[in-house]
Amino acid sequence: MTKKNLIAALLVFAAALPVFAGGGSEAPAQDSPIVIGVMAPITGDNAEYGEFFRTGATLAVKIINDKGGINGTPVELLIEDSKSDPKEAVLIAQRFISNPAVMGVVGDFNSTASMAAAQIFSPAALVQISPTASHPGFTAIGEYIFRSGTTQVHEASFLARWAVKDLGRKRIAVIYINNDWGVVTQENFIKTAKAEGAEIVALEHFIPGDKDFTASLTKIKNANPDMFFVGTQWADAALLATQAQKLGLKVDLMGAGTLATDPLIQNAGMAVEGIRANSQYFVGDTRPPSKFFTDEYQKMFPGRRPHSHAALTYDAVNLLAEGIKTAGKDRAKIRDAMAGIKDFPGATGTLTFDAERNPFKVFAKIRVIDQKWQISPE
Amino acid sequence: MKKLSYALIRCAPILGALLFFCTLPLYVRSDYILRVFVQIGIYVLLTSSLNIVNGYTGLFSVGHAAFFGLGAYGSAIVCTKLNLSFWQGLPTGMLIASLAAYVIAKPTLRLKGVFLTLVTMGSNMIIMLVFLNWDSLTGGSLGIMGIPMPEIFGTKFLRPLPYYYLIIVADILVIVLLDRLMRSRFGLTLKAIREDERAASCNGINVARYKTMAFVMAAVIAGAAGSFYAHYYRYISPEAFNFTESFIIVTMLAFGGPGNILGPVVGAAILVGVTEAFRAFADYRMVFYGTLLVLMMIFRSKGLLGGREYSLTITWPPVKKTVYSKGDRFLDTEKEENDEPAAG
Amino acid sequence: MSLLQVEKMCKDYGGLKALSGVSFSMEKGEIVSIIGPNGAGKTTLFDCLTGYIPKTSGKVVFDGTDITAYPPHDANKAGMARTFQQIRLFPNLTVMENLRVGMHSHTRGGIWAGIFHPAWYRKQEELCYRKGLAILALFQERLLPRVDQKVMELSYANRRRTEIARALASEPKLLLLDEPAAGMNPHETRLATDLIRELRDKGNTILFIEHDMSMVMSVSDRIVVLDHGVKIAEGPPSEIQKNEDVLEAYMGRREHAEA
Amino acid sequence: MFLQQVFNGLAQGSTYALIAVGFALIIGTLRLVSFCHGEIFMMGAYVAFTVVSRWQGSLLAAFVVAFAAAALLGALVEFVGFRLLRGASRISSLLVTIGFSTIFLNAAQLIWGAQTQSFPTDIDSAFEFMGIRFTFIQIVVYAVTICMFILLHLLLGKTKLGRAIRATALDHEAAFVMGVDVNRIYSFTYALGSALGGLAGVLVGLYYNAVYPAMGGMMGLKAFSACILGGLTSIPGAVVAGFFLGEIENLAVAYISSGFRHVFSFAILIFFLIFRPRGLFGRKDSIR
Repeated sequence: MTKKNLIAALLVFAAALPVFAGGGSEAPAQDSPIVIGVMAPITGDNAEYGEFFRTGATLAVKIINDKGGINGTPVELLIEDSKSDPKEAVLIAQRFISNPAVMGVVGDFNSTASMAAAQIFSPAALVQISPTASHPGFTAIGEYIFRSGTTQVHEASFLARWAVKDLGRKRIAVIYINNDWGVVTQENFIKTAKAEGAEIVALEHFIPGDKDFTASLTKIKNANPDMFFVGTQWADAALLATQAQKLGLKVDLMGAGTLATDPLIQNAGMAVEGIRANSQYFVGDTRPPSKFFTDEYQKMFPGRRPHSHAALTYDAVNLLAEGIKTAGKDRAKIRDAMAGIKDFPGATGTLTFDAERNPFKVFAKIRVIDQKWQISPE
Repeated sequence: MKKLSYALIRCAPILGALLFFCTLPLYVRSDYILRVFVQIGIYVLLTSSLNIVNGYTGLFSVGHAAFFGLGAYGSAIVCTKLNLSFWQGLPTGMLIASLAAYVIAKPTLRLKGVFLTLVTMGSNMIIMLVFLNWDSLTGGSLGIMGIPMPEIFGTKFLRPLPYYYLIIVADILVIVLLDRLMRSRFGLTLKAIREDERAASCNGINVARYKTMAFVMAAVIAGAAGSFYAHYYRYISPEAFNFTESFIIVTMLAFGGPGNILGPVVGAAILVGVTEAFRAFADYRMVFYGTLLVLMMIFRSKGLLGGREYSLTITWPPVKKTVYSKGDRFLDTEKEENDEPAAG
Repeated sequence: MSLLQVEKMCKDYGGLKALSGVSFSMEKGEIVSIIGPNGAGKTTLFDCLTGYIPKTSGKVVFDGTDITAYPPHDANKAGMARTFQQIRLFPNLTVMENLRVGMHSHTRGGIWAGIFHPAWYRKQEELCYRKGLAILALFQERLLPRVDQKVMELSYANRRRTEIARALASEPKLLLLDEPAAGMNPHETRLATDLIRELRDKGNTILFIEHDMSMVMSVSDRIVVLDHGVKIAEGPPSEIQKNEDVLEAYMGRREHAEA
Repeated sequence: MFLQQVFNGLAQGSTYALIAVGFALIIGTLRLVSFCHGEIFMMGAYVAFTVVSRWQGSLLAAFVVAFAAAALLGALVEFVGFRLLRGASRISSLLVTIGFSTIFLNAAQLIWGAQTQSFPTDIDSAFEFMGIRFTFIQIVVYAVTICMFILLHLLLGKTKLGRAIRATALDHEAAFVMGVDVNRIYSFTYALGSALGGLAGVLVGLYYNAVYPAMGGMMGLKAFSACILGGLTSIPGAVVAGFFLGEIENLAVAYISSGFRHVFSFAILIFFLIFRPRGLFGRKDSIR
């Protein structure tokens, strides 16, 4: 009896095997499509951002294919759900690597998953370009790791200079979300602001998932700042602004480029009137590549508003396509081609990669005026 | 000689499994599948260790990811800050996890039922918050990166293959040792506590002590899994060890069959397998997952393997079951002798 | 010196006195039964003796040691083994495994022994198995063929027997049986009576609670009568049968005494 | 500043209290911890959100519909996790509630999307009194919470149904013998507890002007903490503990550090579990 049971148990394993047999490796046919992998949190806590990845990448591929593909070869997307979980990300990375048709990967959303995947991509010599991973050490993992979004080092110090040098604010309050993104943003903002001569009168943080900020805001109100820097994504920023308004905290707000989105205004209304942010991309952006993206996005996804994450993903796909166009279907050459990209006209601004494969872009200064994101007159 | 061949036959299923898994990479030439197996392997370690607490001792801990995280952080911190290797980080991680388990278990294990469950949940939360807030040591939300790869004789673990072998060996070792242990006096004691705590204490069992031992032992194994995890993914951050992770481990155990030595294997293999197989239906996957758990509890509340026990060793020649024969599960002797019929 | 000495045992449950000042003692080899109407505090007395619930006051000296503050597992180690009014076996373990748990106190072996099975450990386990068979032999064909059956599959009477066997497995100096014949038919009760006699002949000391008066009267050397937590009488069966207080305690409540 | 912080704490505390009361009701009667209470709370918020924003219903209608929907979900969980599993181990019931929490969370994501959405309200005025700012929504939160407590108190204290619930909580076997339809009471209690949770969801959605699928997770944990603190089954205990927790958290953020908000509430939870498991108000025998 025991023997029978054991065989049964082993059979369970055997039965489980075919399930995994998806990653077989066949040589790609000559004219087979070029596959670009996308890994993003389609489900899970960050699903709302994964959606921007999906739409941004889909749009980019549609536009490329409408123009006849890359060097005449059509492009296909392979979207995998990582749930922003590093364990999932590693498996997806391995799938992409073992699939010879995949010429490059866009993703992941958060740093934890992106970095876990980067450990796999880098030695396997497959390009990974993350639109949003903000961990300072991300691209240092290997030669094949790129970003399409600027790092918070650039962005936050840009904001700090704007606030202190240009606007002359001296008493700054800071709140940030305690994840890798928020920490880096806050550190760089404070460093530059202090260097420019401002005083940080309050420094508060909260962990992802917290929604009641009244205690921190009351503290900030008492510190009496003349500028309030919000180092969060838009959803938390909307809550912060409305709660601050209810508490009677009247102060100029400033946040990172990720705030440059319409739902912020829809959710927070007059509470975010006058908020400042830098921008890689925003809906009202009038630069031709940005406007083109906005129009096409709204054509393809009627009823949805584009978001900078979608634009960054769109750019990431296009950057990859650019690399493939120059180098052909050769993973290693694609990397070299990409690393050499200069003055690429992206939806999120004109982009050049530095030696660390981080992009450098010129930011726009924008502000909510009359309940709309507009170029800041200052 | 005869003794050796006997031992070989006896251990045939274990050797078979070892052979099967060791040769698997020969005919499954896909790094992806190997990585799936490594992930299953990590979960087998975690679920097996939780099985000691939830399955054999009958407690209901939902904070196991805390020890997993402590193992990972312990190992990662000593390896990155003191420049040690995986082989030194591993015992450190295990030690830290077990110390934490002892500190948590000592005052709380006299609690029963729901209260204990809540303590484990609360400590999971607190330990995660410590990872998040103790920036100088744990890197806060930035986590720890650049954790060294394990190496053997100067060869680094670059590809998934060596990780696969490492985790397979660890899994089989843990399962075989646990199987032996759970059939021994110690295991029987834990089972007695699960069945009836009060009767156990009236039979001379120091319930709190054994519960603590079970808890610490589980933490040691979870800590080892954590250390492996850290050196495999080479980047860790607090969010990987919150109690969603604990829930996954609990669910795997419930699926496979708590209190069953092979339950964790089946649970981990199926749940990771299902997740991978349903990748195409990503949107509905989690709903499906939950529904499966609910249906499972309604129709097979003891897990897939149920309450049946599986033997990892076979007895040969098979002992004829007579009234006075000794069953394999009690005596672990290799000799077959005639028992004195103690009474007629 | 007596084996067990109970002095002024008191137990309060938030104002309710479950036991007030119960004292008695037992000699080695004696069979003492505790009787009394429902709610007299008999099981509470057992719980206090074996350390399962803390005593409010009083003292227990067992075999020359003061075990008043002992938790149950230490009481068991000191030589007390008990059964429960509502059977408390380990339902998913086999009969033999139940007995093996009963032998916990005087065996060794933790995690290392469990993993490596050293020679002394194997020997010990083998001895335990033999001892288990020897104990089960007391119950002859009722338990012997069921060594490897899970106790949840056993009949009610067999479960009671297994519980007694498990208590015996710890080689107790004092065996405490809480209603060993509860729920049994007259034939089974007779067998239980015989069993207790046999145990006594083998030199066991037994303290037991029982409602079945025929059993109490036929095997007890001495009887302790409790009512409302107070000891109202103590003495050999013949005396107790005539005791006015006892009769009143029983009759006043319900017509129960079958003796 | 101190008064303002205390006042903020009260507002947060009242939502904790409301969700904890429903929880305590369920634990007290069914002796079952529900891991999906937070998700039912979230569903309540979403249903109200749908009523207000998609069907243009009034706020009152939103409250009523959310209450009913949460009650329905609660009854469903009770039926599957408790009625169908009668006789199975308690752990199975716990696992079923874990399963439902996964289902609800992801179903909400599929139905309403993962993004944070704002709760459209036109009642948004604020006024200052003695240096403390009150908003109209805070007043609504207090009013609804207090009304619910009074109604619940009356229901449990003065009605036949309430007595049946209390009897079942004390000893379900005895209650059954006395002719109480225990199954119905279980369903009803679970539904009622869930409905209170759903109501709390609406209030939290209103108060923070945001609904999103993950909003139940932390809230469920806080409800646990409040219940333990209050003595697990004691309803007034849960109320006081909810307010207490809200205060502690706000004061910890205000005077120590914002990183300590959750550390404090969980440390208190563990402290109480170890040193006083019956909580602030629990009876000794409530520990089972």
